Amino acid sequence: MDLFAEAIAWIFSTDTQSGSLPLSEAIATHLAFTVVSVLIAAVIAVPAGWLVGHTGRGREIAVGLSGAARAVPSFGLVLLLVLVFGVTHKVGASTTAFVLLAIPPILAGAYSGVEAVERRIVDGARAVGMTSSQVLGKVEIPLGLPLLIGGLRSATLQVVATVTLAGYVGSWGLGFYIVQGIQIRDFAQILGAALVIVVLAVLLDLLFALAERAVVPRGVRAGRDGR
Amino acid sequence: MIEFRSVTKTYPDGTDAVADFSLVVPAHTTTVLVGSSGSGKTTLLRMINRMVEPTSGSIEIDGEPIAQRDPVRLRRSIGYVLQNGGLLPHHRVIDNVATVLRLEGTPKQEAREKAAEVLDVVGLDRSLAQRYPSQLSGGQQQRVGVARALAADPNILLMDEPFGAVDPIVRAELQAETLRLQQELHKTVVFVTHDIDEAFLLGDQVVILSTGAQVAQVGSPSEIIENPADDFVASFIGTERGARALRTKHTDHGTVLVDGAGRTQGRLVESSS
Amino acid sequence: MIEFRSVTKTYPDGTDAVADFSLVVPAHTTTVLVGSSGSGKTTLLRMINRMVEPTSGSIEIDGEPIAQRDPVRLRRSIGYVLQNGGLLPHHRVIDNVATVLRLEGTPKQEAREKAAEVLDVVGLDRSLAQRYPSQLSGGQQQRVGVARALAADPNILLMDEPFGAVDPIVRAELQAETLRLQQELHKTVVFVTHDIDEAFLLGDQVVILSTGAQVAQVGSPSEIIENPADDFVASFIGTERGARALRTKHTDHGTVLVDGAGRTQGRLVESSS
Amino acid sequence: MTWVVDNLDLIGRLTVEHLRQSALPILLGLLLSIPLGWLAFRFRLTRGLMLTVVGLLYTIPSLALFALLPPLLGISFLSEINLVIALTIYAVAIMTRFVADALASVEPHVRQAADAVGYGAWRRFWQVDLPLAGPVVLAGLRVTAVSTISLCTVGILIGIDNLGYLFTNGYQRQIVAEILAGVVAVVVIALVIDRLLVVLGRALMPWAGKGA
Amino acid sequence: GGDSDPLEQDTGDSGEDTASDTIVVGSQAYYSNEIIAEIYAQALEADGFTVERNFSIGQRDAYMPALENGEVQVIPEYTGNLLQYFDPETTATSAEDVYAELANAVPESLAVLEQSPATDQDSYNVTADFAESEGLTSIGDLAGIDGLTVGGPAELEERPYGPQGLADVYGVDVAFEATGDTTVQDLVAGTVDVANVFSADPRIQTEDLVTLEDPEGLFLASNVVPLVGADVVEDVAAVIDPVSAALTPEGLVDLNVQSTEEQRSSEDIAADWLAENGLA
Ligand SMILES: Nc1ncnc2c1ncn2[C@@H]1O[C@H](COP(=O)(O)OP(=O)(O)OP(=O)(O)O)[C@@H](O)[C@H]1O
Ligand SMILES: Nc1ncnc2c1ncn2[C@@H]1O[C@H](COP(=O)(O)OP(=O)(O)OP(=O)(O)O)[C@@H](O)[C@H]1O
Ligand SMILES: [Mg+2]
Ligand SMILES: [Mg+2]
Repeated sequence: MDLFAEAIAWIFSTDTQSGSLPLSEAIATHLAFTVVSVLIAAVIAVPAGWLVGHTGRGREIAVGLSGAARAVPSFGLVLLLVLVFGVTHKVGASTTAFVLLAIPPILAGAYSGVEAVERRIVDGARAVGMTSSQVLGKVEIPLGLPLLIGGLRSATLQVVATVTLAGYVGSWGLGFYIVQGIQIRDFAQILGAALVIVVLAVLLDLLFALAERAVVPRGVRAGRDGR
Repeated sequence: MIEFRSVTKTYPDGTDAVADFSLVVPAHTTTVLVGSSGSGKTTLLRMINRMVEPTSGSIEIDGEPIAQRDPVRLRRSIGYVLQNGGLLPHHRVIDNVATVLRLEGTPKQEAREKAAEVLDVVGLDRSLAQRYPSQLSGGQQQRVGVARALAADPNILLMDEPFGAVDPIVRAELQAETLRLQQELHKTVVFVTHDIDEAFLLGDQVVILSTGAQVAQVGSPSEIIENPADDFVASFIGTERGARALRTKHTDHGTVLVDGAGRTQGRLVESSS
Repeated sequence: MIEFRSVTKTYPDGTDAVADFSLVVPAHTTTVLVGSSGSGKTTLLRMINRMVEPTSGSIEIDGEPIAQRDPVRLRRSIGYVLQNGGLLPHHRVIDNVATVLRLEGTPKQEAREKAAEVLDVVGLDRSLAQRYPSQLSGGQQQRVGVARALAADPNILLMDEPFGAVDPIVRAELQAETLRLQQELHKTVVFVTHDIDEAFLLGDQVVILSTGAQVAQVGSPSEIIENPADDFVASFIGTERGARALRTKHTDHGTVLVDGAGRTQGRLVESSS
Repeated sequence: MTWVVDNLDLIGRLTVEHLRQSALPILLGLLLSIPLGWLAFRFRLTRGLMLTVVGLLYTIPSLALFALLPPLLGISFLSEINLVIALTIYAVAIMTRFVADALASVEPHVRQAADAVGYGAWRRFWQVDLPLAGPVVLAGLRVTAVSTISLCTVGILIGIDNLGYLFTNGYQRQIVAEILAGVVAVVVIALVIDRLLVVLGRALMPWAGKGA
Repeated sequence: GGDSDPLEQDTGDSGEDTASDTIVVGSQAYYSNEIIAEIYAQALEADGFTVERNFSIGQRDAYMPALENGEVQVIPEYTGNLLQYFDPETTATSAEDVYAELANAVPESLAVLEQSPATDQDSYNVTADFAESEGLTSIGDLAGIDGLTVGGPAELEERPYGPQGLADVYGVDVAFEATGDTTVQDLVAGTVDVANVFSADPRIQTEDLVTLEDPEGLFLASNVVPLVGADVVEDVAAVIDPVSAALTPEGLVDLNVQSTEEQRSSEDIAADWLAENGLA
């Protein structure tokens, strides 16, 4: 428990606020990596997932790719991409790796959200004369939102923990303190930085939990509460 | 009038759901398709609004082949009531009913007013208009389904086992309601069920189907009961057994009708000879 | 003989499912509990094998209160057929049927031999024994459910809407099979349904329930049809309307019976006065 | 590619190490998550608690966890036990949720049927609930296996040799082929193990159709 | 292990119940160090020892506890950095002084063998262009240049010769940027102006870098030196001392070139080197 006290002390010490990477800047860069990666991944994966869910086509490919992507070690990918992109593009390389990490859960959230809409509801919508895009836009997307947000949520949580690895290639994110801490055996610093990351993750999780509730369509929730 | 001409449907997986089916559905009457599970009833129904495309053959509405019509516009012009309602869970009752009107471009306010009137027609209290479907009972949901189908005042109404999921008492109520509505509205109704009693109750014309949508018999309920075409029909409607082959029996409370096993099946209310 | 004595059941959420229910279920006969959805039929049935514990009152089997018996052993001594079969999907048909025997400690081989015999009794081909439940049709699954309930040769058989999920033709088959079995085996059967026709077909004693498991009428089918206790029963069994209030009509093909709307409902096969 | 050809024995040796290091956490994760998952499934109170803790565990960055275990547990920094414990923690974090969901996925009417024919509680859990939860547990085990194998590479940063060695070593020596070989090897063994689990699942659960 | 007998700790055998001729050779997580460790290992094997390799352990702070408790028995080290680890306040700078002080500074359970002529010490480097345009030859010349960034591994920030040392010893103010293992590339790409590079890094030549002179002795001389458990000195000295003697500064750079440029494995490099030097 001493270590915890030291870690808390580390978080609030003035040295931590100055130094080559002040804590506030580390938090900011850590969050920036997370948010940007998840956003880019969402721009790619959400429309693709909706399309897969709506048409049912390419599902095998999407599932297969997601499975393979999950197996890719992010640590190796970051290093590989830094070498391939060149050292002047470390940020780009790391971001790319995190985007790849974030795509599978978002893709899965998007297509499973659409797929999870009951067939008879989609059928009803088609039967009353909605066009294919109206079915997607007015029925499948709104009813699939909770699962999509769930996908974004797990993507974000994975990325926020994994951005730590960016600290191995440069001075940014809270991972820098951990990498440095490991080399100089400063466990208080390692634990302190880890705690900050956990707090960030919990806050983001909370945000998504609220969002997930907010996007459950009213009628659907009314039914759930009624039970 | 709807006419099926030698319609065949083979699903991509090779299932022959409908084989060479021909039928004339007269306008302004109720035609009931009845048959056991998998006999192709739903497939036939969905071919009328092009939710399913026939493999061969053609379907005409008032002499015009529907293959030439835009499927989306065709569907908006035909009312369709699904088993379990198939309502949009995230739209309020009033907006569910107004769906087709809105799709057709009717302004929101006007569509809602129209929808509210239709709620009256199907006997739903307007106070339910602001609820979501999940806040209604099964029977109420079915009525909303009917209201939605009627809202744009289509000539044709397709109903696919609309009362299959509700309990018997509500079901009887909805059946009575359907009869009343049809007396008022005179739509061309195609109704699918696997309950022969429901078929005889609601149908002006009853079509008994066996596997592959083979027509076993077509006729009015009386024609079919009085003269079943073959053993299949006879056994399907049950004339040979149980509740449809009755003898009279006199009791203190009047004459009752009993089946072969001596079990009472009904009362003889009056002899018209 | 099973006896309910002032049994009440209030679920933890406050639902009064059963209020002060008393009934004697005679041995070696079939008693059918019939009522609409939510009337408490399943609750009554499950209290017999202690799947549900009464809030007050007591249930006795052959004069012995079941509250004193070990629930697990009690259940093994009572056959229970569930809607949808309730088979264990990860056990083969033969092992599903052998379940209770195995639980009772019968050696595997012996239990399987016994189970195979029971498959014969319910009319299932032994070639199906090695399949998993998901590889059977709905009707076959129901038979397996019945076979499982019969395997340990219990005196009491509880059946909860066992044929609710199968289509009407298979249903008729299963009903006939059930009648045949009962003639052979003479179990004490408690059968739950919401289909009044099924109740009249299978029941020696029929119990019509309204909400809260209030007994509206108890009696043999003939007694109930001939003399409905009140309007609720009359409307429930339909004597006042449709298929149960019939007139005769003479046609070329013999005398038929028609309802109030003039629709033919059956044929008069012979007049016994 | 010549690098790969020249170093096949190194890659082979590291692959074996890698598999050895991941196997134990995957197995331990499965075993530990069954009681924990059951607790999460069974009681509302433990459910909230369990899922929160498990969720929190998962947010701890792997690098930090690897580095913090030695001082917290008093184990030598070089010991492989660190890696095994850390990976087990993540495996439990993933699996517990799956086991809880898996138990919840067992249809209530089957459960009730088992009660009705006279299964006792203990017996029902082992002979009905758990086997029927199998397909979902397997799905979780697959996710766990793949992510454990992938995460294992970070162990190199605390001095534990496995395929992750190719990442740091290749990075220092600027050999793209070396890192790529490491990434590909990890993906390949993860996918192979994944397939093996599927095959194993089919053999153990012949009743679960392809759709299930 | 629950065994806490301090005497047994001292014998260095507590980690594993190994036969006396099994030696655990460790290395830093640095390819060059790993090659030297591999050379030690193969030389020991040639002499009949059973060798267990525990390579790429990480930085000094990571493996020192393992050496002290006997889990690792031999590791290639660098005199200057090692001395600074044990005695951060040291003022020794020359190779001889450093080695002499080091012998006293190591804990009792450890010992250093003979140091090698090969050196691999931290140094500050700039690009040739930058050196020319700013007229740089020595670290002190950096003083007064605004907005300098020094790049190096994350831990450089906390080292005595890091940004703080630069300011204290030479009055050079720099910002710090952690460049991990890509410090040279970052220097060449211009992300940083000054790079902390090991003097035996072949890229100093290949990338045309200028190593800034260190007249004030910010960096200690750092020769390759085997750090071994005190209990195995007798056993291994006879094998490793000739290796240390044969390893020259140019030879070390050459080994590194073989690893990075020719992409050869450390086993092959070590085997060839031992053969060439007639040591195996
Ligand atoms: N989309 C489809 N793809 C393949 N086969 C189908 C499809 N839809 C229906 N079928 C098959 O076509 C046959 C007829 O199906 P249909 O749904 O029309 O029967 P139904 O009479 O409506 O049955 P039910 O009473 O069960 O609703 C069945 O064998 C069914 O399995
Ligand atoms: N576990 C439970 N907790 C709370 N209420 C329950 C529970 N089980 C049943 N009920 C309620 O008790 C009442 C009687 O239920 P029961 O299942 O016995 O009816 P039923 O006659 O079998 O209906 P159905 O025909 O729909 O099966 C209903 O209002 C039902 O909602
Ligand atoms: Mg159908
Ligand atoms: Mg029930």
